[in-house]
Amino acid sequence: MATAVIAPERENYLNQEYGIKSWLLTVDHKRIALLYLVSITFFFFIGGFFALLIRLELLTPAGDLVQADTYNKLFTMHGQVMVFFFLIPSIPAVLGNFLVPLMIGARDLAFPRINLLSWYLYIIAGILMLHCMLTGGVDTGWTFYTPFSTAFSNTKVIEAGLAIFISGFSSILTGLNFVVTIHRMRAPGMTWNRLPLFIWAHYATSIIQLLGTPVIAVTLVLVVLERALHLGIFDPTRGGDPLLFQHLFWFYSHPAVYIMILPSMGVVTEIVPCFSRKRIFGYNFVAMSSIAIAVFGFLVWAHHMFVAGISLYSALIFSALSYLVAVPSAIKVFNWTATMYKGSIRFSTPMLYAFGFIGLFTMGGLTGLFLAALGIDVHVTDTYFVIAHFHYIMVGGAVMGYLGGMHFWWPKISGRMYPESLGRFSALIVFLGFNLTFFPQFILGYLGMPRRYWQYPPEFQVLNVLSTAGSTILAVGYLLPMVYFLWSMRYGKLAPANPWGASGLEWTTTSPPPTFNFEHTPVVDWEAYDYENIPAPEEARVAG
Amino acid sequence: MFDTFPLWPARASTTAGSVDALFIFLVTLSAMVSAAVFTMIVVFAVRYRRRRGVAAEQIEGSTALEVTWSVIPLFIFVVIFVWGAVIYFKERTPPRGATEVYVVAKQWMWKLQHEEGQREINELHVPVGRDVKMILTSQDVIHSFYVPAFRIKQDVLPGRYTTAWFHPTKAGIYHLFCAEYCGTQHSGMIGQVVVLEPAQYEAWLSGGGASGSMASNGQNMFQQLGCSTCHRFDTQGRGPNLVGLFGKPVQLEDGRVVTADENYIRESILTPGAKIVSGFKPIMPVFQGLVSEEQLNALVAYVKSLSQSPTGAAGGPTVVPSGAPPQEPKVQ
Amino acid sequence: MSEHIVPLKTNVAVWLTLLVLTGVTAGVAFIDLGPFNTVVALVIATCKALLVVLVFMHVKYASEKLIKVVVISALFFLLLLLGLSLADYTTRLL
Amino acid sequence: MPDSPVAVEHHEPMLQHHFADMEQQRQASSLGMWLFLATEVMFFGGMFCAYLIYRYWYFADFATASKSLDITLGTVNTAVLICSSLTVVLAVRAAQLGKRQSQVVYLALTLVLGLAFLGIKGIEWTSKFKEHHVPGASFHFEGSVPGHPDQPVDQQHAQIFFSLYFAMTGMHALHMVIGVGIFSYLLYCAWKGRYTPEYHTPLENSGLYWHFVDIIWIYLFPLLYLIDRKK
Repeated sequence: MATAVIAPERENYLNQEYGIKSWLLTVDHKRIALLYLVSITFFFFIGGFFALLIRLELLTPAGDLVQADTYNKLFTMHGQVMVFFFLIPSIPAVLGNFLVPLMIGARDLAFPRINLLSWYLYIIAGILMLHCMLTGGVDTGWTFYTPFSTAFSNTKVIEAGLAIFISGFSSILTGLNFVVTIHRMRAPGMTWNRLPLFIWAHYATSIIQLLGTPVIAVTLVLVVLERALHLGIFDPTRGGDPLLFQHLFWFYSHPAVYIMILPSMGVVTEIVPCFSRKRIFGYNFVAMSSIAIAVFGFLVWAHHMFVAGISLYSALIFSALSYLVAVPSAIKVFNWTATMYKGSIRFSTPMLYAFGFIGLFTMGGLTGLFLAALGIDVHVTDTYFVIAHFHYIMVGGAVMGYLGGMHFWWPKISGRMYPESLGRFSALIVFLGFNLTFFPQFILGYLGMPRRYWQYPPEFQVLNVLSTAGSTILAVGYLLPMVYFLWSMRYGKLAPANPWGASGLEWTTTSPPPTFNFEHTPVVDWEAYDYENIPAPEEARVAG
Repeated sequence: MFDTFPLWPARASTTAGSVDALFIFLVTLSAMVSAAVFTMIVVFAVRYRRRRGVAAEQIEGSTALEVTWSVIPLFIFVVIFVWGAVIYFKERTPPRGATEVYVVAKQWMWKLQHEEGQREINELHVPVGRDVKMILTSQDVIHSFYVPAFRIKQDVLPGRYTTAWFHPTKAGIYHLFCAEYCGTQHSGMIGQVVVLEPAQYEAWLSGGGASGSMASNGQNMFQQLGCSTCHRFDTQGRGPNLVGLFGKPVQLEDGRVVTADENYIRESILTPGAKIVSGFKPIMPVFQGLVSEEQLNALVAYVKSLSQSPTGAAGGPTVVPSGAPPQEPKVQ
Repeated sequence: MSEHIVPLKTNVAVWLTLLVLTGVTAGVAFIDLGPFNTVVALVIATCKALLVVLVFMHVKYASEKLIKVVVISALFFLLLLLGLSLADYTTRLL
Repeated sequence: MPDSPVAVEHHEPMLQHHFADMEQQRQASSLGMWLFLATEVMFFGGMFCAYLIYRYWYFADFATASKSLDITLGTVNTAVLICSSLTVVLAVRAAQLGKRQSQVVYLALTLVLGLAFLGIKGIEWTSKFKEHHVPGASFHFEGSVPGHPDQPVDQQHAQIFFSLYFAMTGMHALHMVIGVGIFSYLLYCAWKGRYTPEYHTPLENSGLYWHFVDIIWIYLFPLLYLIDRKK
């Protein structure tokens, strides 16, 4: 194979300087992205380890692997670590940090030092969370429902609350950085409708991060105050209302699920056009649907509380609004599918992950319609149906999108190509393992198995055994990419500037890019996704 | 080991039928939409896979298509919303005249008490074919009363009543779960709902060690705690006349009008200062902490029995207010 | 620099208005207006806040509209939180 | 915009490397500050929501508890904060006009007024502490519901009012303390003459922050102090 002769190792952001200090005190958005990559991967495997323990416990109806309290701590910390320390930062902090300046032709984010502060806040929160987990953990569920969390739990609720409070600010600062960068630092000619839709998705995500996260910050402050000073804000025996906590908590936590899924949608919206060699279908609708998801996401939070005791009429209002928020997601799915029409589709690893994403996200979104229907929600909320629904969106959607994005931009990040066949194999394993893990849980949910159960009636065992089997396959599927990504850092083929023939400013600079991203500030005079005048990569080099 | 391997929950109540109908409709709808999307992806992937010399044809998009696949889902969603809301509305409005069961949830057990007085722990015996309304409260944290076979679930909040109801249609033994995480033994806080044929139910009822119906227990508490000194049944007592109070609107001192439901009676017993009936002085002592949940339930049952028409009392002996003839009470 | 320098007179005028409004809102509280006491207090507070935002924080003179959009959207989402949670509390038959 | 090569010579000392010119840098930091203020609006918004719900539920008890707050101190405090807003505006204006001396004077005045506010707040809280109105074990509130001299206030509802009172004024006071810290740093920089008509972004952004904290108090004062003052 004619490998393009790569000039001797040019100076780029990786080899510009070495040493711990050059990494820990860097203000280069690309290095901060790698710092985030390492730290969230660490937390991803901790959360995954907890998940495996939970699944092992649920192999048998009786509670015979761990005690009840330990199991309660396992699912609580699985939830908290995965939500606050992996899903929310994953794509924005890693791919977003790396690519937002590159895609809009800027030299760096608007506030590089604040970007580093955001990582340090994340690390401080992470260390506090690790300390909390190692010295006793917390057993309130990731939702911290009162009055259990404020009055009845004797675990380290204050410490976990403070850790998540600090990680919230890391998320706010990332959002703030992105909004200002996208508004103020676009290269000349990069108008709003020439922006890659990855940028639109991150713009919408940042709106939610900015306007939602402070509310959970203040709620956690009130919980910590109530627990430390025995106030009565959420304690019903002292005049407080536990439902007020749920309102304030879900006001953030529902938009937070859109923080987790929107970036993955952005990633898929970049991958599908590239591997179909086609312009995205309906650019404006896809862009506007991201913003619509961000705004409508704030209208629907009480659909988590239909049986919690809220009034009948407000339940009707929130159910209707929840159907409103489903429409933009449907638009996106249809547009991705329509993009493939009359394309020239290649089945590289990123595209396989994109197929997986569209399929699983469609099923996740449709089961969301079940949960928004009031009659069905009464039966299936707080059961494994809900667990399956949000894992289809989070693991099937967000994590698939994250892995797809990692494969798609890995040549740009590391300057090396990952092994293609291994990549496809891991995509297949993840898809199979995922479905085997979570589809049985839909049936379990409708059968009525409640969530967070340490032991369960024997008739649910078969489906739980299937789910546990699937989880082991899924674990292997996730380990594979980490292995061959590390392997490719050393032995992977050197990556050219644009291995996929993709459109976007990040592919016009070298791989890996120089510290200041571009030799000369680019001037954009072409429309987004103009694949008609980008040559597809020669067949020879990219197998199949 | 896998003796039973059900794939569909038992259907043992009227709401179960309607919930299943909507569920099956949604499953078929989702299956169709998913099938459509998946087949389209597979067909496009195969039909338009990369072939030498065949370039992709750029398509900008079509607003007409975008509008159609926004508006059509919206219509379908409206249909689903209305259908779900109708079921929910029925589930949240218990029918009149249902037999009442007072449920007290406590960290990791269910204490149930029938109107006729039977007390049960983690078990509920109900006859087929009669509406059962549950009045739920919790002594500590939030629990959730969940019977999958009846498709009903209702969070049980400490400090107030929540209600749920069902109409059992099939005899049998069904699971009772706690569905809201409540601590260590959350998964141990389970029980059984035993639906009996009416004949068997009467046998069980008589066999049970009923120490007098809740209303009669409530009446004893009413005398014991001295409520009858102020709440007399002729009209000039220092407290409002409670006969015929339940379910009626009550005019408050600060102008608001509230309906006297279970929560109003409970709040008026525990924290009387919250809502003062107009024309009365706030002299009622606070009973918060002096009355246990069971005693409170008995008092509420007694006050409710005062307003049931003398003949219509469901099952329990009719309680004729002592002394005063039951003339039409003047409700302010 | 580029953006507009607010004349001293305007600043002092706004300052005095704010002080007067503070006095007014404290004084009005003692007059019995029934339910309107709260409404009046909030209206006065909103006027004061608007004065501070428009004049003291240069939003009126700022050239680009983006700052106004940020301010309005922050208030919109705040009212969303207050309004929709009130939807539950006002219709809850406690 | 000229095709500026990467290694642009820094003719302006305060221009950061990744910005094209000072105007872009100033606009970026101003937008960043306003977005931060939007997060602060939502942060205090959560507490205002809790306050709104409990005021709707327990209006009578809230009114009585609010009557126990010292209204003169509250009004004086509001006036102090409004004056500090004026001195901040004048300090920013002095920077725009390049008058270093008046910058230092106005910033010093702002610091004095800020500390005065915290002082008055301290007085109010100590008096609350003496009257056992601080929520916790020793909480005890004497008072009767307006219009019913003989009906005592519900202790728990009064305790919720004071929990919210201390939470909101405490968080506001914390923001004041941070403000005072920032402004003493600004005073030092202004004294060193770092803020010129071309570059005074830190002063401008800190001014926005200070005005925001003032607006929060403008709403806190009527909502906490003036619930129902009429007899």
